[in-house]
Amino acid sequence: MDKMVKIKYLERPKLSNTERIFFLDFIKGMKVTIKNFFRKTITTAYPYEKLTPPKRFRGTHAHRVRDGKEPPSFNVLLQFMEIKEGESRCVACYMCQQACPVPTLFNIEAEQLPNGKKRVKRFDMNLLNCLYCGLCVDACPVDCIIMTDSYESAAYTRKDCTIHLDDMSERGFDFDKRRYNEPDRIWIDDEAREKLWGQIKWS
Amino acid sequence: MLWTKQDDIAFIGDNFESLKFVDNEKLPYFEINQNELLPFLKEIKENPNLQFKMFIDFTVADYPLHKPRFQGVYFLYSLILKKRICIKTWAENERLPSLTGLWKGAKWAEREAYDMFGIQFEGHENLVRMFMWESYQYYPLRKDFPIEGIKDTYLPSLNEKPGSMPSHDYEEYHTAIPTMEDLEETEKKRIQKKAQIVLNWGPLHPGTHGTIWFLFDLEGEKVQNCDIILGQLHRGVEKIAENVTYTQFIPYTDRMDYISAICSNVAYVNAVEKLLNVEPTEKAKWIRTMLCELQRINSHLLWLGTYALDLGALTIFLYTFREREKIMDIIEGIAGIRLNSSYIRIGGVRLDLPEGALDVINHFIKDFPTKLEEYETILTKNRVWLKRNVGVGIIEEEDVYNYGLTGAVARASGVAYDIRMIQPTDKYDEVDFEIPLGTVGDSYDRYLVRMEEMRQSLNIVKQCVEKLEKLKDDKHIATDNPYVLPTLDETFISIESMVKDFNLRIYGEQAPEGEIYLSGENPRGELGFYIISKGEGRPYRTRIRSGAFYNLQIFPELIKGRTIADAVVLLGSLDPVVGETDR
Amino acid sequence: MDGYFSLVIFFIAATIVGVALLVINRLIAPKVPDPLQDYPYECGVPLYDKTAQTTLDQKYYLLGLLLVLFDLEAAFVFPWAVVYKTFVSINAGLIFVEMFLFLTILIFGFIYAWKKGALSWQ
Amino acid sequence: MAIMNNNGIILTTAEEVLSWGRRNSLWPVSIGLACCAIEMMHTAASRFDTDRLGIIFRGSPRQSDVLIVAGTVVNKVAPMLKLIYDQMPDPKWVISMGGCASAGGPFPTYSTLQGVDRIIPVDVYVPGCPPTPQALLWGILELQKKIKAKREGKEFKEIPIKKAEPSFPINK
Amino acid sequence: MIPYEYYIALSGLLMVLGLIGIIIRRNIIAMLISTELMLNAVNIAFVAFDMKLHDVAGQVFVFFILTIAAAEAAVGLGLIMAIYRLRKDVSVDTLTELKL
Amino acid sequence: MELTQIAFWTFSTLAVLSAIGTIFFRNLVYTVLSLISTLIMVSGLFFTMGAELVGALQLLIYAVAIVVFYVLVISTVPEFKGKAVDPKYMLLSIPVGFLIFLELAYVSIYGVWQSNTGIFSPEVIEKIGNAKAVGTMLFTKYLFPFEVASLILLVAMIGAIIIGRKEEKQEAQG
Amino acid sequence: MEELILTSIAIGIKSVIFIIGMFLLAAYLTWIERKFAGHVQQRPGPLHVGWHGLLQPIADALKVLTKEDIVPSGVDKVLFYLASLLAFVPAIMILAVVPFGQPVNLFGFEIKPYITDLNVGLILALAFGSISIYGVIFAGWASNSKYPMIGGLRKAAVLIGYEVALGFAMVGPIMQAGTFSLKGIVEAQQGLWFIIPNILGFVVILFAILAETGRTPFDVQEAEAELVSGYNTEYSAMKFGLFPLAEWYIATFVLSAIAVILFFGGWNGPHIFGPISPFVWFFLKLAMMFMFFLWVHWTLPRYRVDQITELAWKVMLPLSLLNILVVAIWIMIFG
Ligand code: SF4
Ligand code: SF4
Ligand code: SF4
Repeated sequence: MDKMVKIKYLERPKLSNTERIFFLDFIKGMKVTIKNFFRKTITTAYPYEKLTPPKRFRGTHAHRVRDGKEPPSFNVLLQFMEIKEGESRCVACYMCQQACPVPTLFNIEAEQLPNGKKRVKRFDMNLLNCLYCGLCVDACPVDCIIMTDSYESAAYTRKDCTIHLDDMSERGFDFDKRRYNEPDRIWIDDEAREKLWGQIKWS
Repeated sequence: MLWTKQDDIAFIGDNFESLKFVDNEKLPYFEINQNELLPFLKEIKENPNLQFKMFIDFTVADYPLHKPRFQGVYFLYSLILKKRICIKTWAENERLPSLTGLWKGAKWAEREAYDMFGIQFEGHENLVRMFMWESYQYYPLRKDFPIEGIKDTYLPSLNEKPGSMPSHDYEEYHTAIPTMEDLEETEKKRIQKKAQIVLNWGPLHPGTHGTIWFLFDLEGEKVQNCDIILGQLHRGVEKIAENVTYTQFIPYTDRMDYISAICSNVAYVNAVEKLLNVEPTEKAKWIRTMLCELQRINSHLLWLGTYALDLGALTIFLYTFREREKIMDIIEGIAGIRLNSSYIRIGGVRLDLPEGALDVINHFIKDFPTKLEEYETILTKNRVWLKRNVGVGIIEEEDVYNYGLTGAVARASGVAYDIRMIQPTDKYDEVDFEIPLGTVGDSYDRYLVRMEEMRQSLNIVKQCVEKLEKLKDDKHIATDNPYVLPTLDETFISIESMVKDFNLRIYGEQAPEGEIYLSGENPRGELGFYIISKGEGRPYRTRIRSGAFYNLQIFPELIKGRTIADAVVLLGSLDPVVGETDR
Repeated sequence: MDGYFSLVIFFIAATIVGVALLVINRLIAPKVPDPLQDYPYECGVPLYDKTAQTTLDQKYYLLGLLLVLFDLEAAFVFPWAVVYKTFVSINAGLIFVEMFLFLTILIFGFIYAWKKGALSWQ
Repeated sequence: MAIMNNNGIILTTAEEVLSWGRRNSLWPVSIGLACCAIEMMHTAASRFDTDRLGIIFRGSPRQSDVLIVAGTVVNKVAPMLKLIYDQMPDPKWVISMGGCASAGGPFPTYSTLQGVDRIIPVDVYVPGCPPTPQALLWGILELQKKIKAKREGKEFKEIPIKKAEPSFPINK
Repeated sequence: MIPYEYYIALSGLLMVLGLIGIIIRRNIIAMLISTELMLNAVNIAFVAFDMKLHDVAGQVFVFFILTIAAAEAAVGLGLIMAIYRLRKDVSVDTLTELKL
Repeated sequence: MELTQIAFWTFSTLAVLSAIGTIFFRNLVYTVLSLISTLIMVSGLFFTMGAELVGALQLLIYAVAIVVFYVLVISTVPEFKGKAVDPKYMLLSIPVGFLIFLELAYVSIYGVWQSNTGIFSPEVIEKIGNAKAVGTMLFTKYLFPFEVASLILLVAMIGAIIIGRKEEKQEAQG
Repeated sequence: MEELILTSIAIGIKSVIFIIGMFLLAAYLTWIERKFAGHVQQRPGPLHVGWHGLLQPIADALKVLTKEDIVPSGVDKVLFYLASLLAFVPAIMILAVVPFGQPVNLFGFEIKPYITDLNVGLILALAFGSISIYGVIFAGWASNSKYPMIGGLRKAAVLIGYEVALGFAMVGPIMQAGTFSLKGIVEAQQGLWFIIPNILGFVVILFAILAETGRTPFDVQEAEAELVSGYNTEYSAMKFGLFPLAEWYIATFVLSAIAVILFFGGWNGPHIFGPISPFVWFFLKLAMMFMFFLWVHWTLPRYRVDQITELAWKVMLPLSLLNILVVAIWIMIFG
């Protein structure tokens, strides 16, 4: 296909004398502002009304738990692991850490149980060093580590910004309960977004 | 192809004995001895048949085992041939001749090389540190400098105790931090007071668009002399690039030009794909083009808002942010994060477009022109706006080449330099758009050009949406390529994918040895990536040619003789983003 | 006279309120010294010039000059304005011409200043 | 604080009122350092509108109460930030927005300050890269809670910036 | 009613103070300022006479004095600016060539 | 009348005090500040004498315009700050000042106002208003000086502009 | 003597009531401005502090009153404090000469809705308005810091330019009314409002008020993007609080009142609200005026300072002189 790029020289608008004398430029501008004055506000009054992040939102990390919806790869790896129903799916493969641009933010420890199986003992993530890039999610072979829609993670100390195995599992469980079956749509809270966008006709 | 080959300059070749041509497939370059460099560059700049007048980039690569150790790399662009040229030269005794006599644009690039590698430039007027402060002792981009720096300062946290921290987080020793005296020395080195008073404008100032530090030598309110201190956001991105894999670097490109994250992503990923010989899928290309243009609108909106805010039109700022919010919503819905989306992956995009995305974008396309109209009503013909903008900061065409200005700044001066046109990537060669050009080159033209660009971008987005509606079932990432990470679904079911994923994650994309320079048209100008690969999983050197860095360079020239009030106009119309200038 | 008396009282009251606010502020505000607390603000960087009171600028002299002269002119116009209406019924031409002359002479000066560029800054 | 030293009932009420005033009129310094600053601007813009909560951005630190450190603090900016912090009148608070400000974030490099709490005391950390406006607002609400609970200004701490022996040999 | 003599006395006092100012200040601006004091003294006297004589002519003269004061300030400060630009100093003692 | 007395004494005391301040403050900014204070007090005195228009104009022209002029020049010229008072002239000034004071007193008490009383008695003023009275006088009897005043202003303006801008022209040429 | 003390106490109390009232009003004007700005920008403005943010001004005031009071090094302390007083007191002094209506009889007392009505009220208002210029200059100069210095001088330049234009523009109404008394001017407008021949003067006054109160397009003195916060950059706590209070709210309010009195017939209007209708009319007009300024403020970009002064001298001053001519001829023809 040949190029269709065109070049266009821009005209420079000028102020005519009528506009100058009667302040038409000001008046037009002020008309716009007053028009907006009577428009509805678009504000989300945050603590009172909250936007639901889209399903793809990359918020605080979480672990999916073993709940019967695991991908096939998990079942393959399960034989080496000791994971009970409702526990984190993590198989301590360290892939997330490998994939992460800042690997030091992970602190994963696994222990060998007497029966020869492995168990994840510790899974700390320091969210203060995370880029929220989602590479770890893409890397996890068992669909364990995910990123949830939780963002209210401000804390008073650095320590509280580190997440641990148990609260990650909890968050993951909670997230899946709420949103696992949601379709992969751009947003889910259309009414809240309507404020900003107006009604959108979905095809 | 866009690169100058031997034949193109054969007719002057005989005059320079040491000129060597290396015909790499990806980046053909010339090599020349240091002593012949300046005459050669002068020749190709001034030869009427070549006219390599436009300065693109200069950088240095460090080869510790080679003697001499440093290699300077020059990129120029010819207006006649419409081609770039790459010239390399070895720096004997860690010295190189300065190019500032030929191109003013080389000034900062050379200072940066001095700052990062410690190379001396003969004939440079004021060779001081570019990013680091004056008493900093090291040259960070040298290969033997550790990425985390030399930790020699005891600097514990004030409200955290080491014991209470997770072990992997916290060290009490820290790299050097300048004292106030260091900073004072830095500022005194930059500018010699000639007029009455030297005013620091920035870095932590609401009007400087981030942390740029200006020194104005004022006579009354008139700026007699000006210098810029950069490096208040120098995060060492180029150093990081050498230490992470190609994929892992993608999120960092977001954080350079954080206002147009996707554009930077695309520019980088395109360069890497070229290096790795990966061809993204059709759909991915369209998605990229669409998101790039959305992002361009987004970025120009931020520019318009802050520009208007700086000029006192407080409300426009909020209006543009309303529209930005919409684009951010779209990007959040598609990519998952509003700002630094890291959505582009090598070989495609991270996830397929979600359901409903195109509807929303369609909606946006319909809605946006009326909003744009509103901004124009308030601003374009407003007498105050005209008074503040017309005739302020006129950039001549000659200066555009001289300083290597790109992007809207160049186009406002009537230079049709647009990467989307001269080296189209993705689907830019299949969409229909116009390149707006200014006629005078003042701030007002830059304003008009950007406003027009928004319209054109919208036009492109429209075409992309139409196309994408037809491409519903295509794949969004070319996972069959050995360098492309498999998607999650593939990993879950096939063991080969899992192994491939494993290998790529751990060893990185082992790119074939070679080099590449590829650029993209960022909203702020040409964003070029010069990547040297040595066949490892990580790049040997990544140089980022940032548009804003070069665009900002003309600021001291423009502000001379004007007032502080004009400084905001000029800065706003040059539209730098510090994340990109400092990297 | 009473009117002015109220004015003075009002002035005193306003001053007292103003001072009281400042004093209250000083009394109840916390005073926590920080090491660089009283360093003059200049975007967070060390000062290049330690003192700022060094601007001598032409334009302020000229501005002051214009202010004085034109304010004086206004001072002459004010009494004229007050009596204008009464005078108009008596001798319209004279009072009009008088002021007209006065203003013309000064407008001449104004035009001179304009021509000399005293009105423009750059 | 003069009237707050004794602990009579009236004074407690006064304290309560003052604390109410303070937490409902937090004026941050409008200083943006990097990407997070963009989100900070979005927080102030129409969609999230901090003005609802009485938060308006001031240009000068002398008139502000909160320092929202939004973005990467590189070593070169550290003393400047410290200066800005010092120039703010008490009582003052610091919100460290985003990973970079809190702990160096994704830039464990030679030029980035690994957490602003090394130079100024931080009250609230907001993780995220960048935190969404909602997350920042949540952080601000947390700060309001903190002010309510504490009811008094912060204690002053001398900041030790001293050179120490390098932990390993320098190669220049 | 305050006797007009009081006003006259006050006027004299201000006049003298202005004069003293002119004599003892070594700075041209300060001297000009002292002149303003003297002009004010005159103003007071004029208005006081008016009060005594039931006339308003004195107040009319105040107008003219204001004019003179303005002209004096304009030209005086203009001279000072010129001198300052030449010599970067406005102390009388250094301006010896202006003394006869 | 109590009120006028109080007013007179306060205003005059303050006026004298500020005048003293004016001539003795070393810092020129304080000099100007006390000048402003003097001028305001003098304007207050005008009001006590019933000269409303003049009092108001004293505020507007003197206390604002002229002094702002001084302030602008002072605040823009750093070296003007903190020039000393020279005490050796002190000795000279006191006798001279005293003599002049005596002379003024003599002239005031034994001379000038032996002239006729005018028509503007307080009652008349009350009726037509001070401002109108002054205006009428100014535009009838003192018409000629009024026009001359405009000439003075014109000359002052031209002169000041020429003096004030001389340097710049030279710079432009050179 | 006793009588004197009694009257002074009475006046004093009245003054204090006026001042406090003005304070409260100004505080709520901030609320109005924030709400207005908010809605212009499609956001609600203060919302959660009190019902619809009604307690917001109180919270702000409390906070400002209890901030630490910093005096930077190198400043002239006396001037530093004096400057904020000098900005505030003259601004509120204008209030004293502005009448808000005619005296009314309530429960047998005559209540005057003004402090005083003077024969030279207008000139005094003008004079007080211009005295506040010292506040600005001294604030900038005393701070010994560069942004305040530049900001202060800029503001001074603007004030100077528009002060003259303001003075001349007021001449038209004075000519028509034949008095400086603001009350007299209102009374002279029983029939036709003075806006009719004075339209040019009105335009000039609009611009002048915008300039004097530092609102866009003339807010150069605290152009955030250029000068951080202008002449009050170094001011903290209550010292700072007085500046915007005086400049943005009290001055805008009072000058709007004067503009209404000069051109829109003050409290004249049909008696449709019973005995309080003069107040209603006056405040209605005043509110419109104030809103107009806000509206302009939140729409336009700002001029550069040299453009502002040039505008003042080269456009506004000739316009106001022209206005005098027009009015003079008008009076000659229509009497
Ligand atoms: S989101 Fe990115 S930075 Fe964060 S843990 Fe995952 S891979 Fe690492
Ligand atoms: S990649 Fe998944 S399974 Fe492996 S360590 Fe990380 S979270 Fe666990
Ligand atoms: S935390 Fe992330 S978004 Fe914020 S400044 Fe750092 S890199 Fe940018």
